Amino acid sequence: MSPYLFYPLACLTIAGALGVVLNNNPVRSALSLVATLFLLAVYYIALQAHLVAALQIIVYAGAVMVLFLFVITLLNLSPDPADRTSPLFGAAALGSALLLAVVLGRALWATTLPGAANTPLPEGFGTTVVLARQLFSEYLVAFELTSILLLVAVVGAVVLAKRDPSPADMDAPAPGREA
Amino acid sequence: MVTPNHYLALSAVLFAIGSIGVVVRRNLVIIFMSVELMLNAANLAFVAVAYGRGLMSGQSIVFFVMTVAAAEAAVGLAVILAMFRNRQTVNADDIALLRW
Amino acid sequence: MTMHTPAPQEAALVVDYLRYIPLAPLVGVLIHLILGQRAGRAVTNIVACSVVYVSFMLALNAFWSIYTGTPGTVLSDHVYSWISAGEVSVDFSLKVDALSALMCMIVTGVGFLIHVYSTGYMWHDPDYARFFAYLNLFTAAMLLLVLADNLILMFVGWEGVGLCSYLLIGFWYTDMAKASAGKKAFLVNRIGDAAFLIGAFMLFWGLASAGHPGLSFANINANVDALPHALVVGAALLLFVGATGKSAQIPLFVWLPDAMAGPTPVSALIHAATMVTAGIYMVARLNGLYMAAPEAMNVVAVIGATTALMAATIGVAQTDIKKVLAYSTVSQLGYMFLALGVGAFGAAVFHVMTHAFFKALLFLGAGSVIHGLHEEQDIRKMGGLRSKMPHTYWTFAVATLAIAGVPGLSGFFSKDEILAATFDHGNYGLWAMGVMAAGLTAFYMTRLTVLTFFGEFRGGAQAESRIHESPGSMVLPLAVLAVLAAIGGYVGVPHVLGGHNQIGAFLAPVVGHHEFQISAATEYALMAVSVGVAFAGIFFAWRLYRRGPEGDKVLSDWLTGGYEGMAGAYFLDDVYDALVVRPIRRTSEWLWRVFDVEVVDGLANGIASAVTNIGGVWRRWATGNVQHYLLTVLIGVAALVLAVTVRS
Amino acid sequence: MTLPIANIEVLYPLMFACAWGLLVLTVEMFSLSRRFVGIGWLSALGLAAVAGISLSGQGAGEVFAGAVALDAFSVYFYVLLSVLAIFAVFLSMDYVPLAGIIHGEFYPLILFAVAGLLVMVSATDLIVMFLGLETMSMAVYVLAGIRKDELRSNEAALKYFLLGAFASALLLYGIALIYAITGSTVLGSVANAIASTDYLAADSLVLMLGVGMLLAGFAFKIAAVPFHLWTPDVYEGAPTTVSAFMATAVKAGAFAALLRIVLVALAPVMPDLSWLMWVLAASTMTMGNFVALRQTNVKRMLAYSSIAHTGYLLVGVTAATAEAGAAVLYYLAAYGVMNIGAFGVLAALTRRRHALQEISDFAGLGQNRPVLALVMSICMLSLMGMPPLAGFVGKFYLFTAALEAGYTVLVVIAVLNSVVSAAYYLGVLRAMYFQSADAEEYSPRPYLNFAVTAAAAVTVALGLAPSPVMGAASRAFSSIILGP
Repeated sequence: MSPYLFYPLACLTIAGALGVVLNNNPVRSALSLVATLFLLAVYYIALQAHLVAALQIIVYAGAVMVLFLFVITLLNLSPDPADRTSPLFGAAALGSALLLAVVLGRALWATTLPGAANTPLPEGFGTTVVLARQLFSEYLVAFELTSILLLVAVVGAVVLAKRDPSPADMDAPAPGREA
Repeated sequence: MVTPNHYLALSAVLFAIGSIGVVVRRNLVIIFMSVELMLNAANLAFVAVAYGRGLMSGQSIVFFVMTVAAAEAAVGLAVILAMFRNRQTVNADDIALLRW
Repeated sequence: MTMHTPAPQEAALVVDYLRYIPLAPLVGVLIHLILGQRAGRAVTNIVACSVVYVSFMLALNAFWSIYTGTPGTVLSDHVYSWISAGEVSVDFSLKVDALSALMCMIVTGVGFLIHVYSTGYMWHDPDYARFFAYLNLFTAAMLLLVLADNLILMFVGWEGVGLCSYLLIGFWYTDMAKASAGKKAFLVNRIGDAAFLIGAFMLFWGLASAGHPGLSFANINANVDALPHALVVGAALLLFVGATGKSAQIPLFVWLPDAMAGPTPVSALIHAATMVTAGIYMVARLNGLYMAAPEAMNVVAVIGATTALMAATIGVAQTDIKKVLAYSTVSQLGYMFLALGVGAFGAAVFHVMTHAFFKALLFLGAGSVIHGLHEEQDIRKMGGLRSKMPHTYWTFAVATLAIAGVPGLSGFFSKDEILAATFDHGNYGLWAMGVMAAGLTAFYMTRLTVLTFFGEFRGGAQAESRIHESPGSMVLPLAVLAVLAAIGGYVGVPHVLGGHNQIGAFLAPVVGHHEFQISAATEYALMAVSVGVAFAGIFFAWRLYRRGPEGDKVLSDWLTGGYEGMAGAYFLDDVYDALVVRPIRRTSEWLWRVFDVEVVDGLANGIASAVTNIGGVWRRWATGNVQHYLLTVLIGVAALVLAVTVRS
Repeated sequence: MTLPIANIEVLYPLMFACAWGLLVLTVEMFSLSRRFVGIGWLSALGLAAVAGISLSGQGAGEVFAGAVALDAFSVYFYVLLSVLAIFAVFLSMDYVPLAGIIHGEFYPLILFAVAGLLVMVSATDLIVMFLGLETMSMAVYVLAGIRKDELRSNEAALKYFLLGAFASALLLYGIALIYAITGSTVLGSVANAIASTDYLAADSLVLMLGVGMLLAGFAFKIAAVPFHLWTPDVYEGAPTTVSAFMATAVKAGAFAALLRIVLVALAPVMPDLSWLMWVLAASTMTMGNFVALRQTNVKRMLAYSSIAHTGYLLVGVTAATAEAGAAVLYYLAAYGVMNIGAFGVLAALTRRRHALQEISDFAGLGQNRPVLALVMSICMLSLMGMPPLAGFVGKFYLFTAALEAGYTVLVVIAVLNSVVSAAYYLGVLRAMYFQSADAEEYSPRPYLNFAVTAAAAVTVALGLAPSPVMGAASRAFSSIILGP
């Protein structure tokens, strides 16, 4: 990616991220997040991760964020003026986060990735075929595990989110259960 | 020339912004969105490293992280929903029944 | 200087019945737990006593094997290998040598008598099954402590007796003060236990690095030379701190007087005859270690002498019959540590034995008095019980004379040997402290006896009519103990008096032999001094208190001139008062109020409240606000990251 | 394309656990009873089978595709986690109806949480480990909040979820940084890369930052100071048997994963970080014990006690020798059993819709319910470190190992801490035996009573005969240390 493209995009991404954090209106926050996720997909394309970029848009922007927006509208969340932190608290948070950003950013900026010495990318890097091969060979366990993970999430979400039957619908208290 | 280091540094910045959001916001949904931002920062780092080192595994990892994020979103929003049903609030300050 | 011949090598004889000695009372515990009150009083009593009797017979058997065997015979019973860590293993092994055989006899013998006594004492208590479960559990733990062949197994018993003591002190929990006395006892003991454990760990580690892994007493005593001197001294001192906790020495003695809240048989068994001597037993067990650490030995001697004198002084001013005995116990334990500190291990153990007899007897006698007076413990409200409770009186009197050091009775021989050994060791200052404490002991014990049994009853006519002598199950143990308290000393008659000091010879294979360097004439002189001091104490106390507790007030009356007309008659008393009683009483009050209650207790309470206050402040950290938690995590990560950066 | 199914036996216990979870989930849908006792039995059966399969399958082939290993270490934790989960299930069989939990998904979620834990403890790839952690966490978030109408249960789930998600993000970013430097997430490769490469200063910095964030993520899961604040709130608000599961099985799983990472993947850098572990260990146990002193709610007290025990366990991680590692493994077993007993007694005292958790609620237990009181006493004394119970033997192993590794001051701090801890454990004993209260009527709770009695018996047995478990722990631990 050319620097002339990268820097403006990076600024936009950071702006989007700040939008998530700073917007009072939850819907605007969510939309900022969607924008940030789209921008990330652009980087993925530039980094030769085409399938990941597509998934980013389909899964994140398409599914996860819709879920967020759905919940926001379901709860009818409006801008909350009470959503402000005390200055001291905010300063502590900002200080820690800045420290994190500076330390991490500087270290990552300066690092030389071992093995990254201008070697050309391997054949088929980033293609769906290569990725799929990897998912079904060395990451087979992880891949199968995600199915359990998603199943647990679904079961859990249903358990927590569905409305319970009213006590009257329940069978009579079983013996041994105190009133 | 834009190197993977640029992306890595950007990811660090996004990660930090996400962590600020998690801490300073009161709205549970926004806190949670900030966590998603942090996960995405990690994803960017994985993809950048994969590109920089010519390793495909980074991309596979991102695939899994997305799954985790989706699962977390489902459960997390359900938790928030259950909470909202009982208390009619998503403000973190209102939730301090358990303490000390 | 003292000649100390180290213990010779031991020849082990493998037997497999030793395990049943602690196991028998444990079976009793299980029976009490399972049957509970359902078993009924008679069955519970019989079970409780008979399991201890079984232990006693087994202990007797072991004792006999040692006594008749060649000197240095050791019985050992390896049950199984308990903890193995690396090449080191801590075995569940029991060992009986002369020292543990004697201790075992004391624990089971005196323990059995106290169990029998308790059947009478607890006759009216509804919760007797729980009581006997605790008491049997205590006996089992104490026997394990005594029989253990290594430091860690000993620690099992060590903690076990502490726990039982806690449970029994708080037994009558309706009184909150009593429950908190139990807690105090337990926590103070835990401080000592922490020191014990650190000391044990140091030895464990040191011995392993020196190539002699293992914490068996034989291993520690034999290989102490292979350890760095600093480690030996450090471990000896830490273990001694543990001993001060269990055996109520400065600075951890504060719990024992409070522990008198428990039932009186418990005070007799745990807080006089057995548990509190565990510290002395442990030091004697590790005599090889302590002999190699003269600095630690000096500390032991100084602490012991100081405690003996201080506690005896405090005992003078107490008005609660059990508190007097409690401080007396602290004082006598101080003697034992003094003996240990000057290297007279045998004398210390000898005193453990005689003390077990007469102090158990005193406590049981006090229990009998309290029982007969329906829970009255204030000696100012007693008096004249000589005729009402004759059996109790006679036995109590024997014990008083024994502890006072009247020649011919058991306390005389053991105390005299300690004082002689101290003098022999060259510590004249410590010897002087010991002699002063001996005089004070005679004084406060006579005061106690006189106020309790002589003169007129001061508790009111109604209470007087209800006084009764205790039942046979309580009097019989008193009688047995009285005989022992009277003649128990004859196993240790010193050579100058034509005896053979059989107990010294018996223990010599374990704790080494202690030969006096002082001349026979010096020994006679020392004996004369201590006898003189004892009689002086008895005489003063008798003169002052034969008319009742007003003796306490003589001084103040004299000072305000209220005694004008009687000055002539009381002139002698006045002189005693001004020269002896007044300073002692002053010091006594001061020590008790300022040192015990404020300094030591205050320090303990201060530390405790500081800890809980810090806890209270830190607790506020968990505000309940999830945002605060998240911020903490973020700051934590930032700090972690920063720390990592700075360090690399 | 070839699938790496050559030694699929390695996966059998995992596959069985997942499949059994599905089976229980399906059967539960047709459950007629709202008490779900049959479901509980079915779950316990499956867990027992997991333990059996893993014991029989050991050595079939150690590693599956570099992702999961069935070495002695995994087997040790498979069995330990299964046993702890069986205890939790038995506790729940009476507790679930008592607490008014109407969701039969309770048991399948426990099974899935166990499946996640199994992955965590046996994963040899950081990402697989992360996925296992997340699977487990998802299930536990839901379990914590399964009493939906209870505000406290809601709040517990929410706090655990938010903090957990935050910690997961930290953990993931740490993995990303480690991946950036080593180019792999497979533990062995990470270790080799770290050991073989001659790093530039900046690289080692990134690596250390990654390690730091990874440790922060784990510090959250094991409840180490300052990442511990969620623990008391979540343990208090969650259903008691879920708290029991979290305090024992989840902690054991997190420690297992931490050990694998710290002592396998990061072994070359850990000497530089031992000071950090030292500080974590010391502050965690001191904090936990001091605050526990001020708790009147037994559940919160146990939560702070669990923080304190994290501190003791971290002493072993700090020492990082073979003996210390084995001691940590043993202590996790001992701690798990005695803690499940303590939480179990708490669950046994539940009255419907009434949280029976204050220390004063234990008054008179010694008179009214002597067996429960005895069980609680054994557990409290063991947690306190009273010989000859399991807690003492565990501390003995831990502290002697740390001493041998030269951490004298840390051991002294730890021993002093255990003195302080006696005070609050004693508070419970005091209430049970030295205070009286009227007897209450309780419904029969056979499973609960059985489970807590068994836990107390195991606590005693582990103390009296630690050798079998300790032997297994030593073998387990030595199986993960890379050979020379």
